[in-house]
Amino acid sequence: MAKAVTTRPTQDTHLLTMYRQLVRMRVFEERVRDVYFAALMPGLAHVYLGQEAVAVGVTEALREDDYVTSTHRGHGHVLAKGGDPKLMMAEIMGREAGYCKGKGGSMHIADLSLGIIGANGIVGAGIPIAAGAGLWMKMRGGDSVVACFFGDAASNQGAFHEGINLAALWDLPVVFVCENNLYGISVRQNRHQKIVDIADRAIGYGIPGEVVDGMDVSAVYDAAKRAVERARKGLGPSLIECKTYRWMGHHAGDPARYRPEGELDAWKERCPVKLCRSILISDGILTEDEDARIQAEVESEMREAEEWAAAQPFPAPERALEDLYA
Amino acid sequence: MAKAVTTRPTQDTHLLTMYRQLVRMRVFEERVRDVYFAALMPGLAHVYLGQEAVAVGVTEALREDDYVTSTHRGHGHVLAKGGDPKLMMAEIMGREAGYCKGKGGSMHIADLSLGIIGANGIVGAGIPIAAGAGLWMKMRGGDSVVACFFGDAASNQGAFHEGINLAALWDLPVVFVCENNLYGISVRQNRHQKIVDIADRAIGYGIPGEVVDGMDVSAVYDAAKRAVERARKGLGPSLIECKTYRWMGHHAGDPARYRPEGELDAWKERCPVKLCRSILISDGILTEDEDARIQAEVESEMREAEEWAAAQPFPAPERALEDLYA
Amino acid sequence: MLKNLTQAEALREALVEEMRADSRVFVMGEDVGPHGGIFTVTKGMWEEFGDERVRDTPISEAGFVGAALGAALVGGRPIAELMFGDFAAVAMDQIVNQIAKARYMSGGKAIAPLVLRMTIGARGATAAQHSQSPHAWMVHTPGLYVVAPSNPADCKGLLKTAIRDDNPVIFCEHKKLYFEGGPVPEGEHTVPFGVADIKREGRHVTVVAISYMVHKALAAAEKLAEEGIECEVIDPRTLVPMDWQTVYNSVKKTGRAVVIDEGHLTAGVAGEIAARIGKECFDYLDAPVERVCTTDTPIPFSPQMEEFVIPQVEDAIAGIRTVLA
Amino acid sequence: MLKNLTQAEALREALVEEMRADSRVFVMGEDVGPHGGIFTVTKGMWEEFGDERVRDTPISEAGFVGAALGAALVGGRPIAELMFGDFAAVAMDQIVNQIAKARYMSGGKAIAPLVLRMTIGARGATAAQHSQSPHAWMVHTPGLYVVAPSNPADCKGLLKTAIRDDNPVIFCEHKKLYFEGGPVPEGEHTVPFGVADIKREGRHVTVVAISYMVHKALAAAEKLAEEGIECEVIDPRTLVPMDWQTVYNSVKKTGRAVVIDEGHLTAGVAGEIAARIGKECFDYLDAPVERVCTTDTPIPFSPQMEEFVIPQVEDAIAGIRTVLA
Ligand SMILES: Cc1ncc(C[n+]2csc(CCOP(=O)(O)OP(=O)(O)O)c2C)c(N)n1
Ligand SMILES: Cc1ncc(C[n+]2csc(CCOP(=O)(O)OP(=O)(O)O)c2C)c(N)n1
Ligand SMILES: [Mg+2]
Ligand SMILES: [Mg+2]
Repeated sequence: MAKAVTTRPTQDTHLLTMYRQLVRMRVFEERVRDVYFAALMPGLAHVYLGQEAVAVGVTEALREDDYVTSTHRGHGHVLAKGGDPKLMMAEIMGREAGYCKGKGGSMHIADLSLGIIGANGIVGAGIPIAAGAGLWMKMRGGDSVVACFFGDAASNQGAFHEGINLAALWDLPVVFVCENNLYGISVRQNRHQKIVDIADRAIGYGIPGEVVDGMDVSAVYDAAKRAVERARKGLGPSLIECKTYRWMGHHAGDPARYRPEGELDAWKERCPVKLCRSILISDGILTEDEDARIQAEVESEMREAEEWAAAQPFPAPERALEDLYA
Repeated sequence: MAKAVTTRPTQDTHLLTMYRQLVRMRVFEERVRDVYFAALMPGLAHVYLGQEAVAVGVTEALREDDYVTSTHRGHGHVLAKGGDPKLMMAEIMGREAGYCKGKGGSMHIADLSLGIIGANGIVGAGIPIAAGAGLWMKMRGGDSVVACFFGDAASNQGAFHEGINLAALWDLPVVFVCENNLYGISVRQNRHQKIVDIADRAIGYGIPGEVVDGMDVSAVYDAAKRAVERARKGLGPSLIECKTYRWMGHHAGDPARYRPEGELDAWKERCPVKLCRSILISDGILTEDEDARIQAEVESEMREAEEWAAAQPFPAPERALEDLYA
Repeated sequence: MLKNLTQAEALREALVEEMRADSRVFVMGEDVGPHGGIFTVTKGMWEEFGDERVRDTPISEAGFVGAALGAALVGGRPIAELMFGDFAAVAMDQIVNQIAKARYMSGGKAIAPLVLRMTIGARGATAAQHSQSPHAWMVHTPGLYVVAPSNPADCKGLLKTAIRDDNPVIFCEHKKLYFEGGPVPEGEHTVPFGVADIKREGRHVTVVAISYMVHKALAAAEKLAEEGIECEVIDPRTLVPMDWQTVYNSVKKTGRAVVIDEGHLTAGVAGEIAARIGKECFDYLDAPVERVCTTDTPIPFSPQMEEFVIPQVEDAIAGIRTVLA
Repeated sequence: MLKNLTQAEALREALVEEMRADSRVFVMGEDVGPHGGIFTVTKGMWEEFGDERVRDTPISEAGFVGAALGAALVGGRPIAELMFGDFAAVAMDQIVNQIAKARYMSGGKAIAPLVLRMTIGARGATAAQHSQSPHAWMVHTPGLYVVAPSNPADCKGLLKTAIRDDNPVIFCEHKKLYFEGGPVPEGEHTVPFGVADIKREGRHVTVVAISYMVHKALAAAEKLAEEGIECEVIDPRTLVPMDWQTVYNSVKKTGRAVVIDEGHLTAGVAGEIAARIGKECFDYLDAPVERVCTTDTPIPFSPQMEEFVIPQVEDAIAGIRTVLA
């Protein structure tokens, strides 16, 4: 399990900004979970609950003109990079007004205008894509970077190896972020690889690798910031492994009986939202009242998003024939 | 370039055995090269000249009931594992009497009865196959091991990553042997990966990795022996990187203009056959006369093989329709 | 003795019986172990056979499919599972360049007795990367057998045949059928490759349907029977080898043919069937062969669109009416 | 102005002209840099454009094909080269699950303007893993354009169109044609997608031939012309989009059709063409559509066997005679 050390934020207001994002992600995903159980969405919901500090901390180190690639568990990344919860929820509910006009769904949200290259249903496949986006960032000039999210189990895909090797070889501005939540569906990390720290794989590509407490948004932010700066300077990619955990099963409908008793509770002790809140409060940056206000604002933002989405029409079936070729 | 240290053999007669194998490989491949230039073979000849110490040293550490997987540059591995030069040459020449009845050719020689799982035309593809063979060795019991050969450039394939991860995770009896000859076709190692020692990649799988002088057959043998013993004991795989070089271009017809001047000559200074011979002679194990006899015997063995092969008929065209399904 | 089993149970029965009978047989794949597979096919098997023979793999499709080949080449009889057939693309080199060719390239000396189970079909709005039916890629690759059963009994019987066969077999299981029941013979029950099953006899039109589409065809036939239209519904069961004779005989009798397949229309298996019927039954055909296939678009997420692109009973009926017009 | 160029030179001309005109265009692949590509297509380009835009890649097909997609999604216009089309299998997930679907899954918001050049065909006894013509896999995958030219002028014109197109294009280059010459327009010369070329007019039989097979068809036509048999040889040039109308019009005129393709027979592109002709020209066909394709076996090494499995001029002639019988 990740170390219990919690680092201090670089800036107090910064932490507050990140806290709000954590809360937004938490509330959004709780809604998605509820929407799933209420059978108001088609397909599966790979919710991000528990891992919020990773998406928030990394994205906080990015600029608007930076990019992210995401995964099947992508809502957090999309939200963090500026995704509109209305359009996200509409997509997740399969509506015409959604990000992908209902063609993509939960696993395929993309918005290039926000730098969201796309979620991906194929484990690991986003990694070479991120390298390629980084390649173009480098070739076109400027100093944009790409953050590439993927899971612990994805690190066993050939795509991981090839994508990182390319980025390393060509000094591409990519930050590879492994969200090690200990499981690929039911398979615990010790049953899918012999190593403990995926960051060690960085050695095989000649790039820096770092393990960070993925429940501590400031720690994630600090590591991401270093890696992003390195990338911006043209010094090449880094691999950051965030030790984290998912509150739910692989998707909302998975009871996750494969996890040892107590494991979830132990990790919940270190809930990234709670951790962040307690620092803010103990440091006097946030009062209980202000916190309540943030919660209320976020709740209403997300409720509105859901209500708006639920009121949108489904696409006409024959729209399925559109959008294939440009 | 590899270090110039030359270790001593564990046993003198052993070294003599290996020397004979080195010479056989050298002579066989010179013949293949000549056969290619004489247009007596179809297709391309990825000759093994210069790398002989790797196949010989590794295979010497194997038993008859062990297995090897090979590559497009596979003649050395096949010969070392007991391949019959007649049947090899016949296959290379596309004859009915060849190992694969003329269906496989130079890149696809296999003989399961000798433990030769097969050469492979897809770079890296043999690595998961070797892991799988190792898996079955482990599951069926006994203590056979699998040696898996591949090149420096193959180490950038996803198959490398996935195959070694499986073998590491499951403690499979596989010895991964990377023949780092510095090039994948025209692309020098520093242009295909950021690292210098491919053995470093072992860290990412939690297995031992070792760099060895691939021109020194005893060094290769010693490293292979350690790895093979480890595998036999059920302790899992190892990665051995042999620093070596190929005398010719990617195939016999490639003039290899992409290599810096002098590089080939420098490596030829450390010719594995010459190196081995000079030790044997300076240690008094081999006399010049005995050496001449070995040379003559091998020359005639390989000349016979070629003559025999050249006298074999080509397969009837319609035999192409056979051997697809069992 | 027949008993009622779902497709998942029938497959499990075949796996368990073959694993009990032959210690060389083992299964490997993602979450097939304690978890029992996301479609429950291997449920309970880990408890009986243990970690080694019911083997969870990392997410490394090319790796473990290649490993299955390696094990098969040296004496094992592995059964690898691809959770979604879409992931066949990730392991494609091992499937088409290695597994399919291992025997041929060796001049017939190697055998690769392995089964690659993969799910096909759209179910439950899993969108473009989890809904495909890519069996045509495999059918287009010489050296593979390709099986696509439509009911639990055939699942059991064909899987047993596949496991015992010395050739590599791609075993396509439709996701919508896993929890559908049907009568299955207990104990020894094998179905030979290359023998189609006439699921319904009829004299007006031949309907060749693959996998789950057999059910659409039968529903369409039922409906049309009310109007006196008699459809002969043929389930090839194995796509390689294909029982062409049964198809031709039927078309020679009916003079009309419709092919229903969940693969995309263009350059798929339905095209092959239509082309061969067009050639072999040329003098018998009273109408062009009609194909009812998934549109040439990826599978969209939203359910109404998904339904639109995948052949439905009404599409089958429309296709049949077209050839009868 | 026409000049005589080989296919390799014509392709290079297209690449160079487009790279000069658009700084977003770049090429990447194995040994494309200083080495100039093993079929010489990019020879001299590294000297002009440098390391960045003529980029040697590691042997990581899935990696660099995926990287091409990533670059395309954010504004680049990459051209990736697969040294052998057989290696498409190694990169298959990126091709079929990512590249082909990126636009559709995003609801039309993303574009993936990239070209994936790959060699097809058997040449020089390179055996089962270096001789395949796997274009059918791509044609069966909605979202890709698939191009298969047969002469240097079309190579240049189609490659320019491909580079400028906002869709992903699979560009199939036949290995046997790289060093064959032909007249090529200098400077600006584009060939539109979806427009077949009637390479030879005739009224007795329509021969649809793909890529190198166009030459076999023309040789057969030449031969048969001596007997007064007039073949109409159609080169579709692009398989997706396919110019069906030109094919149908021809078959409606001749009443007979042969399809020649170096892909394997079963479930390939020839089957699609035969099936569509069978449907759309049903009332016009005087004989079943005949297919002349590579046998359903891997490509064997030994040259006589290789020749046996691949369609030759005599096979084309035999096929044409069959439909005329
Ligand atoms: C290539 C591929 N293989 C398998 C799957 C099925 N699958 C979806 S998510 C998942 C687990 C991924 O684990 P990890 O990468 O650790 O991410 P996490 O789900 O834990 O966020 C699996 C096996 C897939 N979508 N793609
Ligand atoms: C998947 C794949 N990509 C590319 C090739 C073409 N190719 C054949 S050998 C080779 C170079 C391999 O280099 P390395 O692995 O270092 O082995 P070496 O040739 O040096 O022995 C290449 C690119 C191939 N056969 N397979
Ligand atoms: Mg995980
Ligand atoms: Mg090399």
